[in-house]
Amino acid sequence: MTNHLGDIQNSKCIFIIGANPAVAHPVGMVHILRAKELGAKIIVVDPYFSRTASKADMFARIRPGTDIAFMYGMIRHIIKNDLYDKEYVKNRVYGFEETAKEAEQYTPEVVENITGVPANQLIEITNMMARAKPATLIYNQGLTQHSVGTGNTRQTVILQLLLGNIGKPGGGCNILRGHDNVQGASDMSNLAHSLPGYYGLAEGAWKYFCSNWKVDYAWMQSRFKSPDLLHKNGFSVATWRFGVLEEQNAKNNAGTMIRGMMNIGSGLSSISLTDTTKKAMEKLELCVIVDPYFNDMGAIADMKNNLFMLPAASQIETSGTVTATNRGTQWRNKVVEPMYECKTDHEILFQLAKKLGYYDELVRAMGDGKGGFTWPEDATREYTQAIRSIGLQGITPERLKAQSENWHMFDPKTLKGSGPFKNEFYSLPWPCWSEKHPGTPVMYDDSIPVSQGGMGFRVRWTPKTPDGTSLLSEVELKGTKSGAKGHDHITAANVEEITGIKLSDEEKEKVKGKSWSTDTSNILVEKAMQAGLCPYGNGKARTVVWEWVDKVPKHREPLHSPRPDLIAQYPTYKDKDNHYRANIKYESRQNEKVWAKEYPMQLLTGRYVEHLGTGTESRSSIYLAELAPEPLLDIHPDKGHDLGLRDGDMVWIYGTTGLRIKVKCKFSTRVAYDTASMPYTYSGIYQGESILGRYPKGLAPYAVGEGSNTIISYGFDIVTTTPETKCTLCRIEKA
Amino acid sequence: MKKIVILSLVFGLAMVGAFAADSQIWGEMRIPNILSYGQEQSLKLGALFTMLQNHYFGKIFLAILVLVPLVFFVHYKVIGPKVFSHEGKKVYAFDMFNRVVHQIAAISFIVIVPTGFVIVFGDFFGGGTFVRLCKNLHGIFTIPFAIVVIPMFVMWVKDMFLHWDDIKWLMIVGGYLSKVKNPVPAGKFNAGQKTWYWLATLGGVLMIVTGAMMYFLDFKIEMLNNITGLSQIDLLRVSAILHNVVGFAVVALFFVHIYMSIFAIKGAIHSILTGYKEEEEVKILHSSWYRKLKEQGKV
Amino acid sequence: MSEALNARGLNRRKFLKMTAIAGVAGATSALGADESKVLRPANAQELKEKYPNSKKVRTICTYCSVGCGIEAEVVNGVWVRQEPATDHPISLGGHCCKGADMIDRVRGEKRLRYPMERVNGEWKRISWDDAFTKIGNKMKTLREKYGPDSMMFLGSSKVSGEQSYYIRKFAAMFGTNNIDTIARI
Amino acid sequence: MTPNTSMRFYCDESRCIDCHGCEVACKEAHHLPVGVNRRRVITLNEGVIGQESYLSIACQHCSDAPCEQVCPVDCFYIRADGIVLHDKDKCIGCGYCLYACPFGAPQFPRQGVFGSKGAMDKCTYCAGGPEDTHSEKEYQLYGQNRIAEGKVPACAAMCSTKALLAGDATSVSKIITERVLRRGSGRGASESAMWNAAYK
Repeated sequence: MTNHLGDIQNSKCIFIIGANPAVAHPVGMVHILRAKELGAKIIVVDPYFSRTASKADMFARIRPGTDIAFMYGMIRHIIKNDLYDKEYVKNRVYGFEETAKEAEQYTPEVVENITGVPANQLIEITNMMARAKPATLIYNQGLTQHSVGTGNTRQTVILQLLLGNIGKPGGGCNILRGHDNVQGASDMSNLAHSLPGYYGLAEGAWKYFCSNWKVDYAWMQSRFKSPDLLHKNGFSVATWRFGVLEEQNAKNNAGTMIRGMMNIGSGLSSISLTDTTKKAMEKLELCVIVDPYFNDMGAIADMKNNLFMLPAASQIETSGTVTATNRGTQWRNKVVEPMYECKTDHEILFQLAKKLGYYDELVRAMGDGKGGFTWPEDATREYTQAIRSIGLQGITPERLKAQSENWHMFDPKTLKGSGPFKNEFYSLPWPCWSEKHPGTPVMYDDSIPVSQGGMGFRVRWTPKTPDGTSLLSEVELKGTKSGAKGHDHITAANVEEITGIKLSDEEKEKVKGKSWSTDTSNILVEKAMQAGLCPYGNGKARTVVWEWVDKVPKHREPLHSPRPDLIAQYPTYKDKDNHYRANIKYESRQNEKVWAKEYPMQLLTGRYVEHLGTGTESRSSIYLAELAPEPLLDIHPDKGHDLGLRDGDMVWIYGTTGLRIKVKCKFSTRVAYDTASMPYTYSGIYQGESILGRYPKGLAPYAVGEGSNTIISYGFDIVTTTPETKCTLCRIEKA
Repeated sequence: MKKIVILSLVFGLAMVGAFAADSQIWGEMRIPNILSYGQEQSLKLGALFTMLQNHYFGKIFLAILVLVPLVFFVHYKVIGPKVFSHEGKKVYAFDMFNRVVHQIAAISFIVIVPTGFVIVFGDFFGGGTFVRLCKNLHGIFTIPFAIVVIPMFVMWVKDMFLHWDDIKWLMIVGGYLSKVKNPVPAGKFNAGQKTWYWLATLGGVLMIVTGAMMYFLDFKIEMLNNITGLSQIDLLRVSAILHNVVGFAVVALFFVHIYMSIFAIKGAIHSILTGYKEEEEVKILHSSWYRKLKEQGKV
Repeated sequence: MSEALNARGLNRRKFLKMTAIAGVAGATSALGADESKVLRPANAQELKEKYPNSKKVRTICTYCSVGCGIEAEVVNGVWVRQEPATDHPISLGGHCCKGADMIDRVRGEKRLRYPMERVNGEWKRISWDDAFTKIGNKMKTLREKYGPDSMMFLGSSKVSGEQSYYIRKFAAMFGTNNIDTIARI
Repeated sequence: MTPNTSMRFYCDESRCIDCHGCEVACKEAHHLPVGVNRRRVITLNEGVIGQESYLSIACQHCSDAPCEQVCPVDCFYIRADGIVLHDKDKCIGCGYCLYACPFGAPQFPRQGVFGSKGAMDKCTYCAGGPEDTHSEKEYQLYGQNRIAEGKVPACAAMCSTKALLAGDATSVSKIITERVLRRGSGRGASESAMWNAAYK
């Protein structure tokens, strides 16, 4: 989120596309409802009439996978009717012309044809959204899980940039993230393409982290099969399965197949192609699953040997930080000691590292460097002091604990503290540049000084585009003393020039060769703030990404499109080899056959408020299981009658994976005639057969059912390999 | 007979099993229930039941409990019982089957009716274990009655149809208002007995059904909802109202039946124990039957 | 209402001991029932805690990314009651059904209790030592035989920031970038 | 005594999002058996665009409590603060309170082999029962007595959107009135909307 939940109350219009906060973030929903009470309009664009939609002033039913076209329709209308914030665009946005040019073709009629949203409704929504100042945009997995997922998310930002809503209280682009610490896991970059803090995998990043970890870069290189592998993306959570199953990918993976897998608390059945995961796991020579509950993949995959289940302590049995969707970090206190024989996740890692011979290196950065450390405080300090790219250095365990003990001193709407905390925002949303910095509840707000949480857009890529245009902002940050308007990010080389502050020799020595994100003395950051400047620069947001296939977002039909007639005009990407080490099909899959002929229905997936992720935890709770004991397929009554169904009948759903699942249907007008919807959060039944026998005695969850991911269609995002779970075709028959 | 008993028990248990399925009253069925609240198309059965139960049911039961015996007491004192010779010849009226069936029903009633009163006046007894026990007995002793109610219906139904005599009988209130032993127009069963018969069998079945519904509460028979067009909670409310209203009649006539057999006609109870009625009693109180028996030469 | 009171003469003593209510959801008037049947705020003496000696631990719900606060009452190391953290700035005590059920972590019966290994299709209980030795040896063998890239590590969005950082570090030091998490999707 | 000092629940339909937080909060607080739902969220007009809404329902602690009127063993009692409670030791499980209740609040756990119903269970407004406050027996039969601790009922305290309000009628209607005024339109917080009376 660029803003935070309480800030939504400042909004005059809330545009929710591909998100269902009423179900996924019930406590976040209250802020949306409070905003509504204060007069904000709520617009929900979704293929599914969700519980969130029931609270909306306007609901538009969109065809899945057409969000880019829809938002281009809005952008075109905004530009044609001069509804965009010209001053803002001029000062802070690069690439307006390209966006306007691309938007040209998306007339309301074209958009209606692509998305299914009536032209007049599009116009009404656009007017509602564009005339409200500020307006916020909320999205979620409904936008990200597409082959064009990155395009979708870029498009939301472009829309908000044109309306001048980014960097304003009550505005912003707000993704509501999923799990409790999913933001933290991203920030720590448990990601195949980056080291912690999004530093990437380049040599500089590795060297920076090696120095943080107090190990030699050469030693680190020696750990890898060859030094060049340090800089190559690994397999992602979606593509690793192809590294087990498809020989062709070995050449992308240092000449080997994946033979072992260690899964520390990841819900794998929440990813599409469950059957592929199952087959991959069955081929593994070693599979270790660390989980407080019995991870359902341990039963779905019928592994006879080589499967270890290690009982992890849950997060209430250990202390540590947790980063919420608003980038805010909270201290989570241990409530009880680990139950039964459970061990904490770090303890398990440490024990294994001992066996593998690198325990000393692993913990060297904590405490005295010789294994004498206090968990988690030393680890907290280690990571916050290392991750400066997003400004975690101001976060300390002491500050977080003090906030936790005094959380009543913070205002729910602004997160601003009072009394001893009057210079802090609750949970110190990053960037929190120093121990004196209050945190940043609203990002990119250039109307307040950096020292109070203000900032411009980051000069991330380069201060100049390839064609020589400046990417620096045209407006100065509030409180700037040096007179610099837009400026490059602060490095040892340019700090004196940009800030106009002279560094002492001692300081110069400390920051030599460093930039704001690698300077652990924090001098560069302090100097920037002293001058009222933002450490990472003050640039323009770019709507054009010249390195990518789609320089501006483009509508592309999903791989399995219900509108084969549109494929020729809006084809998907070319097949992509070595995409997170796997060869991924796009075009060849889309053109394999006319999928829509065989599979005429679209399947939407979501979840129930009772269950999260794979439901491994929540389905093991007796009360939650009682509330949502089984998955139900929402199907339109008319469609149901056409298929010869009665409400409550069991049906087979056939997917483009060639597999089928069996669920109970429920007649509901939440879905359109040609769509059906079901939750993905179940397991325990696989292709109509119970697999409860594979659970250890007494550990099968209370609520069992068939999960949708078995039949979710193939398809991955072009940049991130996020599975395309939201555009699935299927066929439904009475069981 | 044994078979029937076993079958009924099995049936009963199976029913319990079926009822143990999902409950509707607390689920979606509550939606129509709440929607109808305070709305015009509502049957307002909840309000009706509350009003009746709060103000009338207890009072009416109390009235029956007090007034009916009081009337009989006065009758007994003023007009007195009919006394027939127990020394004379006897007429064989009820065979073994009749008697067994009747006795089972009788025992059931002897438990059901007083326990019913205990439930109605539960507050008088202070609730708790005793009343709960009575509630359970009330239910359990329905089982024997449920078993015999159909045989009872079948064995006597041919004698129970309305007859010209019954009108005449009713005109003179069965002759109970006079001390004179004039022959009273009646067949094997007089109009009073017939009324009791119909009430005990048909009314009894209704009591069983409504009682069972209330007892099992969250049973799941969609058919019932479809046939009646009522939501389950309203079905329960109707059951409660019917159970009470029919209960008034059953209890009142049950008292009459006991009074007649024990007090009003001295020794009449022996006929259902032994099967034999006094010839004089038959001659006077069942004159038409007596004539018929005579014609057939059975007396 | 007073009618209702009088009618229950038998129980009067019993229900009069019901004390009071205070500070209700912004509704401030606190009520108690006493002999005079006049409602008044309960005083501190009349209010008594169920777990007067409990330790109150402030923690955060582990389900979704909203980050709702929880106040856990702990007696002798046992979590006895989950209290709403009504003064938490994000949730104000609010919870969805999952958050309200957090205490099920310690009450539920479905937790994994000890390490298990699947041997010939059967689940076998093993000791931690055995588990670490077996897993460690196997990982070593794979690393030596096929190279570190023969392992895939999957992190979690459910572990703490520190643990998450250490998972990334663990994989890097194992020698591979084959580390990813559900945070990607 | 004025009537609006009595304790009330109010569920703001425009806030309730069917998250079931109140239900589970109640169940965990009182450790209820599966199948006994003192509180339940219902959906009205499901899937009808523009009309769908949700409502959290439990015992509304009516002033004219129909359950109390119909109970044959008089196991109900109404506290001076309007909370309707009952004595499980007295209750015979007859079900009359359920027939009378417009909200379906009374619950009957299945007990004996013949499907007989145990003592009725319903929302206590987290005020326990007639047993000694905080006694083991009170907890077993009725759950927590949060009122005696000066705490809000668990359901309302944990309501995710603060749709469910608990408190004395005056304060609750004040909150609702404020919300309605802010919204500028919609339903006011009339006495009947507060479920002041069940059958009127």
